Amino acid sequence: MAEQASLESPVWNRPLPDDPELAAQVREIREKHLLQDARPPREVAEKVLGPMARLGRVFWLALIVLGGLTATWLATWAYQAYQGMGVTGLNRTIMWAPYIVNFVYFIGIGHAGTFISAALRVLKFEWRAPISRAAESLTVFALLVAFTMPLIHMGRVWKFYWMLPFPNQRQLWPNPRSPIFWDMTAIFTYLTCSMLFMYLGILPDIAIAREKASGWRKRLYTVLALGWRGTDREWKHLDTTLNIFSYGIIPVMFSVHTVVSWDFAMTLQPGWNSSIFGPYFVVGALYSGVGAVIIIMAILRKALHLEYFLREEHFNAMGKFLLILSFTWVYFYFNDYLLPWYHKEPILTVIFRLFTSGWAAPLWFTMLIANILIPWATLWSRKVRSSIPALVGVALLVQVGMYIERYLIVAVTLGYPELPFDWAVYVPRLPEILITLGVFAFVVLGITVLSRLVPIIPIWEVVEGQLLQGTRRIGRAIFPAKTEAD
Amino acid sequence: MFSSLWWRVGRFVRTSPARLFLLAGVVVAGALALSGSAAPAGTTQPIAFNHQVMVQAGVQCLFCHNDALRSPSPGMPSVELCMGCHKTIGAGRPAIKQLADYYARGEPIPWARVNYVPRFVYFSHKVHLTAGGLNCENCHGDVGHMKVVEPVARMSMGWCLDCHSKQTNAPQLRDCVICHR
Amino acid sequence: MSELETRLLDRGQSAAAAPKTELPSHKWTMLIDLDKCTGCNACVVACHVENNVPIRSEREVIRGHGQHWIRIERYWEGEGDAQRATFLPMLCQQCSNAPCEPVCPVYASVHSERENLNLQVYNRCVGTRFCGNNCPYRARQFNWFAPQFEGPITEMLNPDVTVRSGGVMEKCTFCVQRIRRVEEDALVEGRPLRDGEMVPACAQTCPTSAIVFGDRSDPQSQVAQRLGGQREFQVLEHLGTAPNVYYLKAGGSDGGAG
Amino acid sequence: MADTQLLGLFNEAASTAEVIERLRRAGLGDEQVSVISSVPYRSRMLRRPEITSRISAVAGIGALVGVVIGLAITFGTYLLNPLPVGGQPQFPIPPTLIVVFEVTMLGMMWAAFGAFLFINRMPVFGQPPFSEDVVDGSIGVLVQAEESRSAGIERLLREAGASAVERFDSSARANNRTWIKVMGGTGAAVTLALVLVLLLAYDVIKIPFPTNMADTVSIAHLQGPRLAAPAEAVPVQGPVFIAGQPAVPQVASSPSSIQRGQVLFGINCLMCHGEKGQGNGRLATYFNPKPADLTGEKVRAFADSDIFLVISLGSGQMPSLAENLSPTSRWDVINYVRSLQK
Amino acid sequence: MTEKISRRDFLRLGAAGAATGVLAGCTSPRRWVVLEPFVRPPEQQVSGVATWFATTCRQCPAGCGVIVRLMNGRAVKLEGNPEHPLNRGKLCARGQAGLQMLYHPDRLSGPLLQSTRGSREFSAIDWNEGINRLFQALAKAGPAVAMLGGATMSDHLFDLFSKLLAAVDAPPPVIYDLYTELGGYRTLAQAMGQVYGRAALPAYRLAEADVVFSFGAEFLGTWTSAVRYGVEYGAFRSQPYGKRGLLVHFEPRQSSTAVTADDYVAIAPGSEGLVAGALLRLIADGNLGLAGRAESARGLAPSLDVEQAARECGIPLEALQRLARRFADAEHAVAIPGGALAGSSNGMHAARAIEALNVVSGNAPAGVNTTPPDLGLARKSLNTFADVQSLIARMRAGEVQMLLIHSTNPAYELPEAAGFLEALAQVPLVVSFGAMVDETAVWSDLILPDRSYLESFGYEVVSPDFGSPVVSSQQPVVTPVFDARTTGDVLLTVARGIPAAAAAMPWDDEVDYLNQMVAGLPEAAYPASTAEEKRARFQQHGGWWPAPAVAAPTLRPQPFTVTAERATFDGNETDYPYFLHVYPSVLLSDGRGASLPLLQGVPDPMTTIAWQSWVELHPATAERLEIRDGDLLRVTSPHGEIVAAAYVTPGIRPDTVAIPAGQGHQDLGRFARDRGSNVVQLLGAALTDEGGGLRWNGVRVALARTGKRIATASLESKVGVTEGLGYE
Repeated sequence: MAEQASLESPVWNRPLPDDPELAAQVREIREKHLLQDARPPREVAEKVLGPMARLGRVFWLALIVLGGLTATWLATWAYQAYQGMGVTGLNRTIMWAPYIVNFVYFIGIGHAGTFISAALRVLKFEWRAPISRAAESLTVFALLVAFTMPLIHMGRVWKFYWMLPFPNQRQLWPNPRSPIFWDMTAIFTYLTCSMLFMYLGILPDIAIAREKASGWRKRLYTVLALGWRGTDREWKHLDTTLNIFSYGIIPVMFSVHTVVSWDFAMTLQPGWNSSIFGPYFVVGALYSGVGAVIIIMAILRKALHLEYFLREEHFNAMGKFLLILSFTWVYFYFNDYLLPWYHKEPILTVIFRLFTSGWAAPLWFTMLIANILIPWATLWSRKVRSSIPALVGVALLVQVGMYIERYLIVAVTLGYPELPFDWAVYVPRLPEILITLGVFAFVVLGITVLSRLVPIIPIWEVVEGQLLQGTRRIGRAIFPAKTEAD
Repeated sequence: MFSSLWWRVGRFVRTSPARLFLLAGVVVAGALALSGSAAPAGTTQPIAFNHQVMVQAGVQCLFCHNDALRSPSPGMPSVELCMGCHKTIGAGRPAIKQLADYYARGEPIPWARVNYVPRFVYFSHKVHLTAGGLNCENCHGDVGHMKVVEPVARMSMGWCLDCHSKQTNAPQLRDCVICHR
Repeated sequence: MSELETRLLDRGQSAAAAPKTELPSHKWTMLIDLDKCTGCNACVVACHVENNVPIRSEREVIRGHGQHWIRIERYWEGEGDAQRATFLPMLCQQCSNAPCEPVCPVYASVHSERENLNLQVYNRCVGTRFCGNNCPYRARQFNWFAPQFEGPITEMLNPDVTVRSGGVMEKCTFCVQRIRRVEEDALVEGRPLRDGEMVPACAQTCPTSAIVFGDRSDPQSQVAQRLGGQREFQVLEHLGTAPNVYYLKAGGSDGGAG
Repeated sequence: MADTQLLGLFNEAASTAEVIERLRRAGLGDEQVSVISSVPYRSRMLRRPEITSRISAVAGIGALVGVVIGLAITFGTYLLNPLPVGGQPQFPIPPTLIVVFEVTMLGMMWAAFGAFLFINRMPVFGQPPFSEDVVDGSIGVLVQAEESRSAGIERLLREAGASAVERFDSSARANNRTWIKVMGGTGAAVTLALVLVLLLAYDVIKIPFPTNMADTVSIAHLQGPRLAAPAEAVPVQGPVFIAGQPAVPQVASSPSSIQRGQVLFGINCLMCHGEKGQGNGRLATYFNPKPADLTGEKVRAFADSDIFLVISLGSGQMPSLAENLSPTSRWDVINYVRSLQK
Repeated sequence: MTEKISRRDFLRLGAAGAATGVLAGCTSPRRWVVLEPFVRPPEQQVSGVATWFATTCRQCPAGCGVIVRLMNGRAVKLEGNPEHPLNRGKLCARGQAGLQMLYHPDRLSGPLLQSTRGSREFSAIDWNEGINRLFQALAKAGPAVAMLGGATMSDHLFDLFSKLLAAVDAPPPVIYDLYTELGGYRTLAQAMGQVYGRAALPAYRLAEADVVFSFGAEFLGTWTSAVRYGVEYGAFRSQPYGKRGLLVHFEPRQSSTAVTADDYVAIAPGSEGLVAGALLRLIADGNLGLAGRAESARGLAPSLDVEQAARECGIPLEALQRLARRFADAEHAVAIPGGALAGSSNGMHAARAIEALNVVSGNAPAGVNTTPPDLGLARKSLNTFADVQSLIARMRAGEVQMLLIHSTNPAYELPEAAGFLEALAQVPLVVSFGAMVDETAVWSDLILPDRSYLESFGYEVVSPDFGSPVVSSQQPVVTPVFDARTTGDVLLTVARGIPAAAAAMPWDDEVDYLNQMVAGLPEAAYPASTAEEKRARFQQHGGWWPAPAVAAPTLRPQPFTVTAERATFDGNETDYPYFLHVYPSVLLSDGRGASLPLLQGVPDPMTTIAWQSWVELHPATAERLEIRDGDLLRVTSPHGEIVAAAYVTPGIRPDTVAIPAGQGHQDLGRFARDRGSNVVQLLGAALTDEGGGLRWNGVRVALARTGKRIATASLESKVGVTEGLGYE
């Protein structure tokens, strides 16, 4: 005899079964699954909006530190632009390194957000609901940073507008053959659409915040909500638009990192010109991205007291996700590794030896440990996956590993062109280090501030999810069940 | 102090959005004023030199700018060349007196530049006059009727390309090296 | 308007009726006979002087910012005490399929089909350095800092060549300013170019005449004559960049041509 | 007469659906009634007619526009500046595909967003008819009706079990002042940016950057201080004069030489010596004695080297033309003068 | 009276230095908005069109003809003078860099006075006073005047100096500098004198040679006229009908010449003569080669045991035999004695032994086998180090009241053991004519800066002459950049005050002098009738040379003996385990190039190092002492020690270390100051056994690490070129 998720009585005051044993089961289910653990919307909204408005000492401290680092970044950039690129450790052989590494890394980070919110939305993974917005905000800020990287890297940045297609007196337009131009279009598309996607999702929540907030927040939200009321028409249109974005943004996401990989694959640099780079980079991006999302989740959970929303089940799922991506990444990396091992093309062999036994070996092995050994050794166990500190630790290692991987590809491999006379080694100098620190700080800063301005947990999606969740009883056992509404 | 400034600007705009357009106008005007886009100082010459008179008297452009036919640069007449005629012609006039003073002092006349192309543009008067079959007017306007010479064209890259694509006999400027080295 | 100018103008208009004048095209080619290269560096210095290539300070050189449009690459051959050095003058190979060109987002690195040269337009360059990465010869030099010319040294800068600013990529141009000069003269005098009329600074000064330069499309030119010998090879030929700089292996001689 | 809006609040979907049914019977069609909720309810739950969204169609159109723009950017460039690079064809297909793809997606999604705003008549910057209870889970039924019928409708709502009924007059919906402010502001900012970009693009505003190479340290032609080689130095083309020796003709008289001479004569001599060299140029009037008649006996008697001397050094009122005529072209002029004398 | 003179001449000479300070504001980029016309237009100069002037390069003593490209009145490029018989339109790196001699930012503007020597505190005085002081000092010093000159001083200046000194019956100028010493000019010339009876710098024609044996002669780097030898070498490599000459090079270190050689033999240092002797012996005993070779060899070959010789030289015997056969069989075989051997203890013997090979092959070098026509021109004769020592002795003995120093830098170039600076302290007045403050100028009281060679007149009788005499002309091509004055004019001005000198030097300035000299020259290759035309054409063509004529060899080699043994080295093997191989840097030559950024900043061909000096080590040595590139080593010789950075290279014998000359300046401008170390400080002042040359190639050294390390400013990737791709 199944108990329907009744529309007669609102789900959030569904009574417990009278039978204590069954009640115990239901309670267990509820505390395990967010969507089963329905609470009245007022309460849910309060859980999100409450901490948002409370700005503690920690917040201001973080704001000052991160803001300071960000300021250092901008100052260093100005210094570098004024002095010339020579202040960096780049040399006549290695003309790309630090900023392009960051570029690739942050584009990569930017992939997870869209993937989680768009792809999982399409696949109707309901558990993603509380994660998605944090992930999206990560995407947005990572992309913002990634977008500045090529500019910081330019020798005459004040001429950057020559890379944009606009009518001009010299009748000269940018070159569509250049991978940099592809980058520009791809990243611009990805960035703007991610922002719009995120904004659409936020609208109903802002409307909620509008009702709850007061003072300047009220005014702000009144403007930001664009007059959202939540009529059934609006909901319908929102649903359609979000679907369009979800389906549209996934191919863009794949294209973006593929294009980034083409920045390298299109050259004649040994170790770069490989056709596998496209998918390899995409997977690598997702790998590091999902890791980053896990970290952000943990931080937000702590900072905003979101224990109710972000539960073990989410970290567990993300952990599995990370493991799967690790497998995939290794598959591609092995492909890329096998070739120089197998055939002895001289210059490739040189680079190969460099990694396995040369001066780059420490980096390379750290990378392998952080990217393969540790995740594989730990993530299979549910205990690790569901313990937040452990999982965050692994995720951090993955970040390190993936950063090193990019560093090896860009900054080290580039030092070994075909003619041995020109081989070189890149050693970072202070400006790059400061700027890199600064951009990391900026991403965190951005998310910190954003999480205090807009509901970082999509209230309506959670409530909707809860609305459609129920339990099914078979014999003496009760299982979570989902009502397919359409 | 700046904060208060910003506040004023803010209020100024907030009262009516239309004023923001006004502000925009101001900013653009300021940018224009500050930028080097005003025609290179051509108007104030050390000596009030009148091209019109010279040309009407039948003096050729190339008599004074006598390098134009044999060099990329048009050349400027030496003070001696000016004096060559003007020790006789119009010796009494004040401008000529100025000229004579320069000559007597053995100082060059610091003529102000009128037409300007950047240094990374390599334009050859020689080629355009001889092989190109152009004449001075095509680019410099009817100097013969200017008392004070002013640039008639903003000599930008688009301007060059236009002429070279319109003028059927002018070679197409396909490779950048024709002008940029 | 004056008689002369009317005459010139008439000529202009009569010419205006004529079809589009096509500037003559060339296949500029450099031939470096490694059998004659003595690594004396005369070409390097000549190039620096002719093209306003800045000399970088010791500190810069240590940091790998040494800047030479042509450099003598010294390799070692053989094993142990039998090791012998060899010289390989390396400069922009003026590839016909230049990898540096398509990657430039602003068309600062373009090809001149007429001159068969690989051009770098300094004033267009924004300094992404993509071209530099993509050059397998590492022939492209980046201005890591604005060049410093101390005191009167500015007087000896060649006015025919732009003095590059900081943040700009530059490279050997086969002394294109000289090419243009002789071409303009020929154009004015209405005659074709003569072989040997155009000589880049390096070839001009090379004491042993190891560097030969000319227009390959003219079968009578010295270059065309000497191409296609046994010793001929190109650096990194397998990459398919189709360079216009040919090398002759050391240890042999093709007779006649000095 | 003005409409009023009545917002009835209900606790769960079922009763809402019922109310809607009643209202329909009361003759209030779906266009006058709308349901407000902080969580999306499916139409079927509320017995509302299926809404078909046209946004997908608009997005499709946007995609098409994107294709067009992408093609315009790429092919526009290929056509506008056909600069050969890396031995690639003038119209390379693969790069075009990449760019077009990205721009297409861009167009699609931007269009979708725009359509979303347009269809929902957004943005509205003001407090819409809404109730905090909706946030707290109630479902609102918003009825739009004439003032006259409002009382009846309110009764109907209450009978149907509305926990509360609120009235709004329709003017409260849109807050025009803020709307103008915000939209006007954004519009102004965008236009300002656009104007600036175009001014820059067409070099109306030229910002003299420190490192653009428009001005360099190398010495330009005609740039002071003008220096010359020492007078005693002899260039490789040889001295113009050798003291105590007559100048030897460097250019033999030939049609081409005479033609060159004619042009140069026209530039440098004609204004005084006249078209045919009879000393009757337009400037002749200023001089006394008049400029020499080059076809006259006196000049005929001159040796070529003498004429060369006169041109180079000038004589009497005639200025030196050394600056105007390089030694070889002096001989061209002499040859032309001789041809005049024939 | 002097007042009157100098004022009058100041007015006259003043005109020349008119263009002082024209450089104001030219250094900073600014918008160029003023179009400046000439006041009086120069002939044959069109704005924007280049004008070319022919003159002579003075970067080394060879005297190549150059043409200068003048744009807008500035010299912007040097090229070889295609007409010039010596270098035939070609130029070397040093020649190309000459423009920076002209536009060097540290050149002196106007004379300087130094109150206390070595204080580097100079006070500017005007030319009037400077010339006065010189004149008064001369008048006071009487015969107690000495002059020390360098080989790059042009001959006309040498003539004026010697005339002036002769007028005050002072001993003639002493011409000596490190460059010619490292090139072995003097010793080789003497050797030629012993062999052919005419002591002149030999010039070897390689263009038609089949085999060339080069005994440590870096003739493609720095030796005598590297440019001309480059031209010869180019022809030598591709001779008509596909013939290609064979080059064998004997040297302990791989120089760029060794690299280009087909067969490089790393012989033990100081064994060049021994090798030559052994070759002679082998040819003689083995009856090798074409008819007559063996006979003439028998007449010359020294008595030695070939196996032992081979062992001493470090060449396998069969290799030696192969080489002997090669040489003897070649129809046109040439042996070149280099500078290195001239500086070793047995320099003269070695040179003779090597020249004997030429006698055997019947190829006497050009320049010594014909007597050139008398041109009526004075020309420098180089002095030996012995002469310098005697000069130093005179100075120490206080017999020198006044020392004039022109275009040489003894304070830097002479080994400390020579005791120049101590002796200098005994000289009341030291006058330096250097254009920049160099080490010697720091120790002088009065500096009368001379103009650079692109600003002044002169002539140079080219040596080595390759068969036909050449007088290269020097003319000012730009308006003087700094307020410097040609020493010629200064001397003539001063001479006017000294009756005897005034009689001996009747010219009112050096232009006048030059006209007189040129007027006396015989028929040239180009037509020139009157004296004026002669001078004009002389300047136009960049010199005087007769129409090419086949000069028939007039001098026969005369009997001489060949002794072959290995050179001796200072320092015993245990304390000083390594031979020191000093060589002139291809770019900085003997150090005068160090002032030019163009030469400092261009990488050395063998090490690709710029801006630094280094010690070349064999990898084995490096391994033994655990030395890596860039380690600062203390190099100790019996005579001194320097600290220099290590550079490990396979291109050197394990028992030898090589250090280039040229770096280690305390002065000579901002670009040279405090860079690297000066190898001369390791040398003693000992003479060679014969001929009185400096024995600079006879020192052993010890190496020790200082523990410090510097980054090597090299262009190459050491890893890349040594390990490479693993399959090369």
